[in-house]
Amino acid sequence: MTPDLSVTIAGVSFKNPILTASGCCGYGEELAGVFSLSKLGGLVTKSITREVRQGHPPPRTAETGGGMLNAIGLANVGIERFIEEKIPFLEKQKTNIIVNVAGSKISEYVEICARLNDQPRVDMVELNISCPNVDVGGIEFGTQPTLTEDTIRRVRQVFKRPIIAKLAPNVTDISAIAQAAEQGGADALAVINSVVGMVVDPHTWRPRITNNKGGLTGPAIKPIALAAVDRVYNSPCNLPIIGIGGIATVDDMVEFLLCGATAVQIGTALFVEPDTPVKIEAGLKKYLRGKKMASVRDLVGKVRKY
Amino acid sequence: MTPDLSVTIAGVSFKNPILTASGCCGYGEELAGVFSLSKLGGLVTKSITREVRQGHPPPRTAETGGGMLNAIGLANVGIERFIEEKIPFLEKQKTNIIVNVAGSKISEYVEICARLNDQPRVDMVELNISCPNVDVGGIEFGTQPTLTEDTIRRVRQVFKRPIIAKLAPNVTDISAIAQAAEQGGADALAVINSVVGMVVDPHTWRPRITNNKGGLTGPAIKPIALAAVDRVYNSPCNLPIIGIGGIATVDDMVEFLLCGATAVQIGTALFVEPDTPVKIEAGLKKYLRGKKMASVRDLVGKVRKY
Amino acid sequence: MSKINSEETVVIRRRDLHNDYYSLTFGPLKGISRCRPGHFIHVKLPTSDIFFRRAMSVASVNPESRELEIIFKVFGRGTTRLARFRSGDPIDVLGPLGVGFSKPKKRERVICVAGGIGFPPLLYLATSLVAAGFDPKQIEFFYGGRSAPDIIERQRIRKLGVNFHPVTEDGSVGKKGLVTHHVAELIEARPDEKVRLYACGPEGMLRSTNQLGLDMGVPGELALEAPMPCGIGVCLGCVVPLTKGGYARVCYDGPVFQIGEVAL
Amino acid sequence: MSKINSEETVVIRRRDLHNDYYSLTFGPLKGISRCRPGHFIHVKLPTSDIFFRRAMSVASVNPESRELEIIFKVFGRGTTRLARFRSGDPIDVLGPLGVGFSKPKKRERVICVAGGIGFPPLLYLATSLVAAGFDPKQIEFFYGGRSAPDIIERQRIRKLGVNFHPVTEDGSVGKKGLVTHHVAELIEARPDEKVRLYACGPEGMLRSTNQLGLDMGVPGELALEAPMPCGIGVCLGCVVPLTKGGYARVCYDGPVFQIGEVAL
Ligand SMILES: Cc1cc2nc3c(=O)[nH]c(=O)nc-3n(C[C@H](O)[C@H](O)[C@H](O)COP(=O)(O)OP(=O)(O)OC[C@H]3O[C@@H](n4cnc5c(N)ncnc54)[C@H](O)[C@@H]3O)c2cc1C
Ligand SMILES: Cc1cc2nc3c(=O)[nH]c(=O)nc-3n(C[C@H](O)[C@H](O)[C@H](O)COP(=O)(O)OP(=O)(O)OC[C@H]3O[C@@H](n4cnc5c(N)ncnc54)[C@H](O)[C@@H]3O)c2cc1C
Ligand SMILES: Cc1cc2nc3c(=O)[nH]c(=O)nc-3n(C[C@H](O)[C@H](O)[C@H](O)COP(=O)(O)O)c2cc1C
Ligand SMILES: Cc1cc2nc3c(=O)[nH]c(=O)nc-3n(C[C@H](O)[C@H](O)[C@H](O)COP(=O)(O)O)c2cc1C
Ligand code: FES
Ligand code: FES
Repeated sequence: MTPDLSVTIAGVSFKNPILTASGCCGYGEELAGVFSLSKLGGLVTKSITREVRQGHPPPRTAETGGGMLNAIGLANVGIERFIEEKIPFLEKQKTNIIVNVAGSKISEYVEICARLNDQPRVDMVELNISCPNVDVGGIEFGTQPTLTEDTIRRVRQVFKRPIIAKLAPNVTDISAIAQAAEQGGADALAVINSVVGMVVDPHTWRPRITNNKGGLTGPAIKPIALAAVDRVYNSPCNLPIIGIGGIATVDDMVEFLLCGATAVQIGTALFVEPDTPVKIEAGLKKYLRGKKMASVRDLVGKVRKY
Repeated sequence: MTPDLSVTIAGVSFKNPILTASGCCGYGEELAGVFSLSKLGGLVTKSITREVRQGHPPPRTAETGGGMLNAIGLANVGIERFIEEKIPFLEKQKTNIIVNVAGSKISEYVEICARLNDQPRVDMVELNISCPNVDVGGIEFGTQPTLTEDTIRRVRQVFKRPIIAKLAPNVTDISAIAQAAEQGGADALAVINSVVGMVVDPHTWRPRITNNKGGLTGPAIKPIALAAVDRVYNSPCNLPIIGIGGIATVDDMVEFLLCGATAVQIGTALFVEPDTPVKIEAGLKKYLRGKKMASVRDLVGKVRKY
Repeated sequence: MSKINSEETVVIRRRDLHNDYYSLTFGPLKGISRCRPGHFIHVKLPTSDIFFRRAMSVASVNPESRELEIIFKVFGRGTTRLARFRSGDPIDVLGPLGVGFSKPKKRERVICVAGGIGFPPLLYLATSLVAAGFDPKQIEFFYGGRSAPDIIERQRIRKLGVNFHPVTEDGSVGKKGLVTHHVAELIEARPDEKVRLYACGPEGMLRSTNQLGLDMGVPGELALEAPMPCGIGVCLGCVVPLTKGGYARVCYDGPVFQIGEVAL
Repeated sequence: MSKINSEETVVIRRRDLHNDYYSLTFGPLKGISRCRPGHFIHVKLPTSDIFFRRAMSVASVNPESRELEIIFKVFGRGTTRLARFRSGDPIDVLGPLGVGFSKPKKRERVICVAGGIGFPPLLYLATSLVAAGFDPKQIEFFYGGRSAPDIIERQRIRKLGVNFHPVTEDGSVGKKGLVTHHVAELIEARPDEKVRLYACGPEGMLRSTNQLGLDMGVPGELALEAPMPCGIGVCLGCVVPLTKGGYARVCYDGPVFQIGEVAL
């Protein structure tokens, strides 16, 4: 018997709980040259902003111990060209489409999501709230419960399908942000975005990326992401969780499910093995068969804590 | 010409800026079997608590991608036995002695530091404020500016030599904690302690350590630590910084100095190469000679940001 | 887009080309043997302390045996590990990647400008043009380096029958000076011919070649390098600025760009 | 405390002992060749995706050539990598580590109880006792495993001249059953003799041996295992609970503990 890999998040059904993470799969076109996107539970686009953004000058990435640092600078085509040029391709893919949205003011999130509300094939939006808010002196939306709540509440008014809030790990209490997102009307949480980091070239004395600081991702951050998922899952917040951070194998994925994630997103691993989702899907079936489990859903939250 | 490796932190002079980190060098005896402790700028003891603590049941550690997770549980001999059994050995070592202090109430920090004030060979204390405060519902001292400030202010009253506050990275704004430590009367900062993480065995569904969560350390966290040092160095806080996190080579160390650390501590690297400090000291001399620099102090804060 | 394959194959041959240069041949490959000149592959290094794959231009493909050759110089961590591969070792490669060189027109004189480790894609270009019946005497193969040991595989280039112009800064092999200077001379000496430049090498050389092309009105293509996390166009990490503004991905929009297209 | 050395040396010999068991001999060593039976070394694996060193008991030391042997079974990531070492490869080891076995008294009958991969330190113990003039007939060497292929290096044990007692659960070699059962029988059969137990093996076997020692009033020592981040006593990661309460470090206070000392 083939185990059931399907999951439902905020009423949206996914053929499997394996998604690709924002910024790591473009708008899908390039990855479709590696494997059929129909293999994915869903695809999360690169963050879309109101205007087109060119991003930071290179170098934008650096290798680190067990991971990488990046500061791409939210390079993207902007909402208008996204709708015109990218949606037509995405619409044809047999997978769920989640559009990740970023902004530097609440009004930008609202404006973009209002446009996306008219695109029926956009199954969900994912709000990247790890962005500096220019209205309040560059504080990141996602580090303040009230800013988080306000942002989501305002988007909620214009976007009628489910909203995922993508949380940043660089906070004292991620469960407070999770609860604020729930208060604001989010339907699910993506945990976590990249971790703030820095790398310097000891010979040139230059930071290795032009933005000086960037986001740490990959296997190095997996334990941090897992602890964050566990913390949110055990908080008063009841939203379903999509786990992200350093997932490269089916074993990694299972850890996230056990700690309370309903689905996961694969980011950096795609750079090393672009067909990671396909391998994980096969591995997951094998894992469930080995454990004689009928459904992947039976793994969620089953960690046996000491 | 031999480059000058000496540094001064809060009036205490160090023959070189290479220290061993708390919890990674015991009370010095074992490491003295590997190399002469006189090679070190200083040694930071395992955290000392008021009572003897046995620590958590095993397993206490797990390997992770580019690092490790640990929850030892502050196992230590307690302040009385420390003074009786460990100080006599430490006193004889030709290196600076820094005693790391932990507690679950402010009064415990105060009590321990009062005892240490009578030990003239204890050059400094380092306050491990990454401990849950039982009086205020288990919130970590180091995650709240006011708790941080109060703890240090109270210790300041009884300990007459310099106090280092060791900051945890799991906060929204580490520079706010740094400023609180300065307000409270700290003389220097140690940045950072380990990062909260979790690892689960996907086959047994058990966390890999009995404390469920633990501290992530090693190369994996180096970019996080460096970003924290940079942030504190560029904050209004003017305290000297001791950088910690994933340092294993002289290149790693130089990165921390460039970002504003006056000295560094070596932790996890000691487990893989116990003589890392000796190698780094040799490497540092070579590095400075190669750059024709007279003193290691000329590296501090010299990162050339974009 | 051509389908990208991830293939695990076996190292057939490792040749030490001296001065830290090595050639590695592996196969048999399936889809990846479709690599054309200017395409590159992404090689996985079997040690996770080197996080990313490393991009390597294709230096030759044997279509019968479906073997592919790369040539590299030991430079940092990745290439040090790469040099440790031995015949019989498994090797994991991803490809074909990128946009390759376009074909010259029948009448055009082809000027290859190779510098240092920019040599492999031009070797492949010249080899496959000759194999496809392009007159080797219509190919001028410039190859610049600091000194004699930087000009590798000379016999192999000569055997192609192309006009070979080694150039070294110290004059220890071939002409003395900078390669682009000699390229300019040749173009000036043949004002009536249609020429097309193909260049790959260090940034300075590419910048000169680009300028030379613009100044002399000569069309051509430059194969660029950049650190590449993904190599398949999804991370936006490998960008170069464009003259028209904005950035292009070296891995996906390149690595081959037209002269005048990128802001070097 | 004896000085701990970190030495880079060379693999001399790798022997495949079948059933995933391997022997690796390396040297020449300086200080590390001082390892006594029960000591262990910490081997660095030349790939940073295996973060910690791996602890290996010393299986033999050649004091003239200063070569040291370890024997291991491929189990997980670390030992898989270890099995890839070949003669000529550099290898980085740390030692001598831990507290070794104490010497038996002249008149004592030595009972070695080896189980599975607990065999190497007992091989070294028996070998060095015999070499030091201890009567081999006074050594009873029990070696338990599931089945015949788990009992490796039989000829080598026999050659020592000790009383060799292989025991397998399926009876395919030696006596059938659990090794501790046969140990108890032997002790019962010789009620007037002073005996001393030396055991190393899987947890269940050690627990039985410990119990057996306590029940029969026989002294002895157990060599334990634990995951070891540092191996030198500084991280407190490798602890075992003590019967008197609290914990001891396997790497520094052990790996050899007295029967009755640890709460198994
Ligand atoms: C299209 C293309 C074709 C190439 N063809 C060849 C060829 O045929 N022969 C050849 O010798 N070289 C070729 N290179 C260069 C090659 O990929 C290596 O960058 C170069 O050889 C040095 O690598 P290394 O790993 O030895 O050096 P390293 O020192 O390991 O790497 C150099 C520096 O770049 C950093 N780095 C490496 N990769 C990345 C990345 N993806 N993202 C961020 N930082 C990174 C490292 O961290 C390090 O700081 C090509 C590059 C490209 C882009
Ligand atoms: C004193 C001593 C002597 C030993 N002697 C021998 C011997 O002679 N022959 C022999 O075959 N084996 C010996 N071992 C066991 C050996 O060290 C390995 O643990 C065992 O072989 C399996 O290792 P592996 O790396 O293949 O397995 P892995 O699967 O890589 O490791 C097993 C598991 O333990 C975890 N782990 C490994 N090391 C650590 C650590 N330090 N901290 C936390 N988690 C860790 C891994 O992450 C993994 O989950 C000895 C152990 C000790 C303590
Ligand atoms: C190159 C790169 C670009 C990214 N861009 C975005 C982005 O635009 N929006 C976003 O929300 N997250 C972005 N992320 C974060 C990822 O979606 C993901 O949260 C993070 O990488 C952690 O997962 P991983 O360890 O599997 O990569 C990016 C990550 C990388 C590596
Ligand atoms: C096994 C272990 C035990 C530790 N114990 C303590 C401790 O008792 N007190 C403390 O302040 N920090 C403790 N630390 C944290 C280290 O001092 C250091 O801040 C951290 O490990 C980061 O540095 P590293 O990456 O170089 O190890 C411990 C770290 C490890 C790995
Ligand atoms: S390397 Fe990722 S887009 Fe080019
Ligand atoms: S392994 Fe570190 S104390 Fe034993």
